[in-house]
Amino acid sequence: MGMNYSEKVLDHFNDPRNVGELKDADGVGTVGNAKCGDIMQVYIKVKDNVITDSSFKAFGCGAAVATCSMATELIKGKTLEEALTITNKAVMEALDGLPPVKIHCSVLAEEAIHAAINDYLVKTTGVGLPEKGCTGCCSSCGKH
Amino acid sequence: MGMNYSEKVLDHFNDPRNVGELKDADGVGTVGNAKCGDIMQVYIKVKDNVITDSSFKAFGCGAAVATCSMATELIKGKTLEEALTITNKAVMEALDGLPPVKIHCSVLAEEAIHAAINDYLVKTTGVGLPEKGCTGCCSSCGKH
Amino acid sequence: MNTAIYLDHNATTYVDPKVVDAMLPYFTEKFANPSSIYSISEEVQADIQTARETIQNLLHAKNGKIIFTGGGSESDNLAIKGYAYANQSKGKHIITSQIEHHAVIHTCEQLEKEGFTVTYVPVDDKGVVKIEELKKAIKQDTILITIMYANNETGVIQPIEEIIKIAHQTKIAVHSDAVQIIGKKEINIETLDIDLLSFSAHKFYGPKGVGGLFVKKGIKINNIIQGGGQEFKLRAGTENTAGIVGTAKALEIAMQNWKEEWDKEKKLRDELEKSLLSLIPESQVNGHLENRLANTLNIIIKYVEGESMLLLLNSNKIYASSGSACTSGSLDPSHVLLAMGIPHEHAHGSLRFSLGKKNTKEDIAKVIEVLPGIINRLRAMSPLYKGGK
Amino acid sequence: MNTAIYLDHNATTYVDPKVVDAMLPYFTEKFANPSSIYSISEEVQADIQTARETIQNLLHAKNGKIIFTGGGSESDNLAIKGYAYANQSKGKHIITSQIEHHAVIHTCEQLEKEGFTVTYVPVDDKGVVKIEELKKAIKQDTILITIMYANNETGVIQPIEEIIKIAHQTKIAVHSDAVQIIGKKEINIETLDIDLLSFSAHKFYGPKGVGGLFVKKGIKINNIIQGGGQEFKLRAGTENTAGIVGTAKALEIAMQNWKEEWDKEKKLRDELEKSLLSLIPESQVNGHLENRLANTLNIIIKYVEGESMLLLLNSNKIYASSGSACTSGSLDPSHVLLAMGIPHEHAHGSLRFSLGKKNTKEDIAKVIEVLPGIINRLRAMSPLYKGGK
Ligand SMILES: Cc1ncc(COP(=O)(O)O)c(C=O)c1O
Ligand SMILES: Cc1ncc(COP(=O)(O)O)c(C=O)c1O
Repeated sequence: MGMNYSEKVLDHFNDPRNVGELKDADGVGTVGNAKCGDIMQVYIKVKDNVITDSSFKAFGCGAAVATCSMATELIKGKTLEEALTITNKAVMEALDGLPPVKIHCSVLAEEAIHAAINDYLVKTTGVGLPEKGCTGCCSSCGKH
Repeated sequence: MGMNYSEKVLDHFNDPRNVGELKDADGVGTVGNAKCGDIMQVYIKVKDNVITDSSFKAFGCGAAVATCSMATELIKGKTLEEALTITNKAVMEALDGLPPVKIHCSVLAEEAIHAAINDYLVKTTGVGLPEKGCTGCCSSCGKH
Repeated sequence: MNTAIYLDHNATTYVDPKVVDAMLPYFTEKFANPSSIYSISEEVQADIQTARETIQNLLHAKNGKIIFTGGGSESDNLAIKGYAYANQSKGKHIITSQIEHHAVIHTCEQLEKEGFTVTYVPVDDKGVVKIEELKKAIKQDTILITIMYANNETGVIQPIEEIIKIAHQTKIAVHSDAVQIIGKKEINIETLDIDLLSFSAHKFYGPKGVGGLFVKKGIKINNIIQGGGQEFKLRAGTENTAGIVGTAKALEIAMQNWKEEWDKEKKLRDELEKSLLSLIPESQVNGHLENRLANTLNIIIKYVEGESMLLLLNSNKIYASSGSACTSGSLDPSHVLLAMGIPHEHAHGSLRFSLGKKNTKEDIAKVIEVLPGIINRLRAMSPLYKGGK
Repeated sequence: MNTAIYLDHNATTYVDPKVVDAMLPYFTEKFANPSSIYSISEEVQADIQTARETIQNLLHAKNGKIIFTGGGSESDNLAIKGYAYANQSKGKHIITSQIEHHAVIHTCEQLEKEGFTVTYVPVDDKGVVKIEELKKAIKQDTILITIMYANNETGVIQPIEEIIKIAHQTKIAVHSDAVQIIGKKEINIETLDIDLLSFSAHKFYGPKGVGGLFVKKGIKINNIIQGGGQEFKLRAGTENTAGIVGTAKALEIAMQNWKEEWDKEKKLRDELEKSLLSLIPESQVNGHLENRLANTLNIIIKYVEGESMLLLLNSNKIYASSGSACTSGSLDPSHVLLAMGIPHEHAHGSLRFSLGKKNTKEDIAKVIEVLPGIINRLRAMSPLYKGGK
């Protein structure tokens, strides 16, 4: 039902995991913009280099919500290094796929994880992740 | 049934009056050509300036047959002068009208009457009707 | 459909069972090709003619002819390209608006590629075409103004009478995409004196894939589909007899009591509007509140995104839309709302409810019951929403 | 229809009742706009997709896509103009034949007005496109060859395989108007390697007003109706869901036992042909006797005119045609017969019988019983006929 989403996507949209702010988050990453119609905000708590908790807020379509839900699930319990290896493909696969027009959402979710980890690293070590630059995937933002 | 013909047209097509050659005709007129898809041949017998009998042959559509049938009916018993005043409109009216694409058939029928009378006059007096020239109505003959 | 609540009649309607009944004979018994010359063809041809006349009577359109087409989009294409091609010797400038359906906008863009120039007149914040801008856009070589009658997303009715008066002062022809208003309201084409007008059967309980174009006497258009001589040589192809007869029947039914239907739907729509506005903070109606189709409510709900709302409404078996049906699969917010000056982030949060004949008070009550909870839930997870704190 | 005998299936067919049944749900229950995003739309969208795949399977057309259109004429227009516009940078010359349907010929003429050049290849006296002439017509800037698969008037099947081989040697694309053969014979699009192929549902017991165009992968065409993004952006407009589903169902039924049907109709047609030729002096069959649709008999009966014959057949409730349906209302004899070198006066006297599923031996016997008398009667009044004397 709706946009040819998989059962998994609909499940994570209808019953999203890890919704809301983490009050005392160690890192917060926000990507996307309202103009595009997608904003994702990922919160992480980190202890001994391990992501002990994660949550998100999202303004966006069903896929945006579902990818955030899945992404935060995937990184929980992972080390920062492990979390950084989680690609948009991994998020998509975990959701049994996404419709072609919605693939950018999984890219945004990956970027949101990176942004949150970057935020944590900057705060704790003063040094962030190497710049990746815009991947230009969000064809709708009008900038690319 | 068929080409939006009136009842009258269909009657004269299905049961044409005066079909065939008149063996000892005093005048015969042939108009149209096979290329156009319409040939009409009108026969008349004349006595004391009056058309005592008339018949026709026709190669053509339903309207061609019906207009010939009606035209020969209309001229029977008429003087030559009266017959010459019978226009294509008179034939059409007598048939309760013709579809627009078939109006040329009534023109041909009028011409066939004239041609038959002309033939009679040439044969008997050596002088025919004044030349009318082609009316150019037969848009399908390819000449106009 | 059981308890399903369909509130997307501007996208399409079901076919009225009486219309289906009217169509059925043309599939199996009266199936003959109307162009053939035997009796059974003539019957069908006569029935097409009757359908044409029925529509002309209902639309008061005896000052021209109705061409049947393969739908509203084709009608728009035929009107605009057909007029442009046939009249390009007079000029190559066309005026339209920024809020037209894609069938008009993309057709105009196509003509631009072919050397025509097009002015896309803006609208005000109520979604009404700015008449002063339209006047200013008129040039020496303007040949056609094409402005929709009622907008599909907001329902806003455009000042077509005025536009026609202005256009005719300088002999410019006027086309209107009336797809959303025909069948909902009585239109008098002859009084309007409009030159070209498109409609589509599936917007008024007729079949999909069949539409019509009114062409005023004396207005010359080229055909855009060449072939046989059907439809006054303006639309080649064996006639969709069932569809044509169905279109006439549907319009007949629609016009029988359009006023009562209009009033009924207006009452329901107003109730929905009032309740949602009062129950959902930071929500607003898009478009002119008065000059609007009675069945249409376009509402912006800030800080939430349209698709999410639709999905959660869908879970409640409530079917509505966000933006137009054609673009709701894409990421771009509605060009209509953007043209009205609504910011992108708010345009993403628009919902369109469009009511129809079967909708009841209970349907509306259900939406009123369900939607605020959906909004609360989505706002709670929205990074844009600070109100909840 | 009682005792009526319909022998004009090349003009159109009745819709198979099973096809009507397949269509019915899409009017009233499954009515949603396939472009919307709620559940009931997705079902319809999936059904359209299934219809598309069914047709691809039946036509062995997995090497490309099927675009649904508003009929065979539109498919022809979309194929030819769409390809011409999208590929004009490569060249502006098109090759077609003199015996194409008007949907192809008039489209080519339209392109000529727009600066394309078109060669109309002649046919031999059997109605077969002259391959040598076609080869000679190929120029440096030829981009498209469009030749019909089977002629609607004579039934003659054209050497499409050979034409495709020739065309592809120099990278010229091939379109075929296959409106008359699809549904009558199994076609393998993939083996053929054809680039574009048109069909129309109402020629194989499907509904009128819906057709299809096969477009091979990698072949670029422009749309000719702009608007929403339906049909891979190649045909704007809300989909005619009932019509699309009906088309797939009709083709499915047609392909189930096309061979038996072909053989059955061939037997009846051959019986009709043999008897008429022997009973009516100075009559002849038009077109290739072997490479011909099994259901079609085009016969010239000298010294009489087509419409007269049709009217008298009509009085006997026998429905046939003379020339194509589209032109039988006009005075011009068939361009197809003229292209075959048949003189005007004989071309005027052609009759086409095209058989269908319900025709019986008794139908044929009736025609054989009735037609000679009709001919005698008409010849008796024909000034061209001297044989009777
Ligand atoms: C060979 C051929 N091409 C094209 C067409 C046009 O199809 P339609 O009438 O569905 O537009 C027809 C029949 O009318 C035909 O016989
Ligand atoms: C205003 C407007 N114009 C044109 C169309 C196109 O009509 P159709 O889908 O019948 O092609 C629609 C609806 O889709 C519409 O709402």
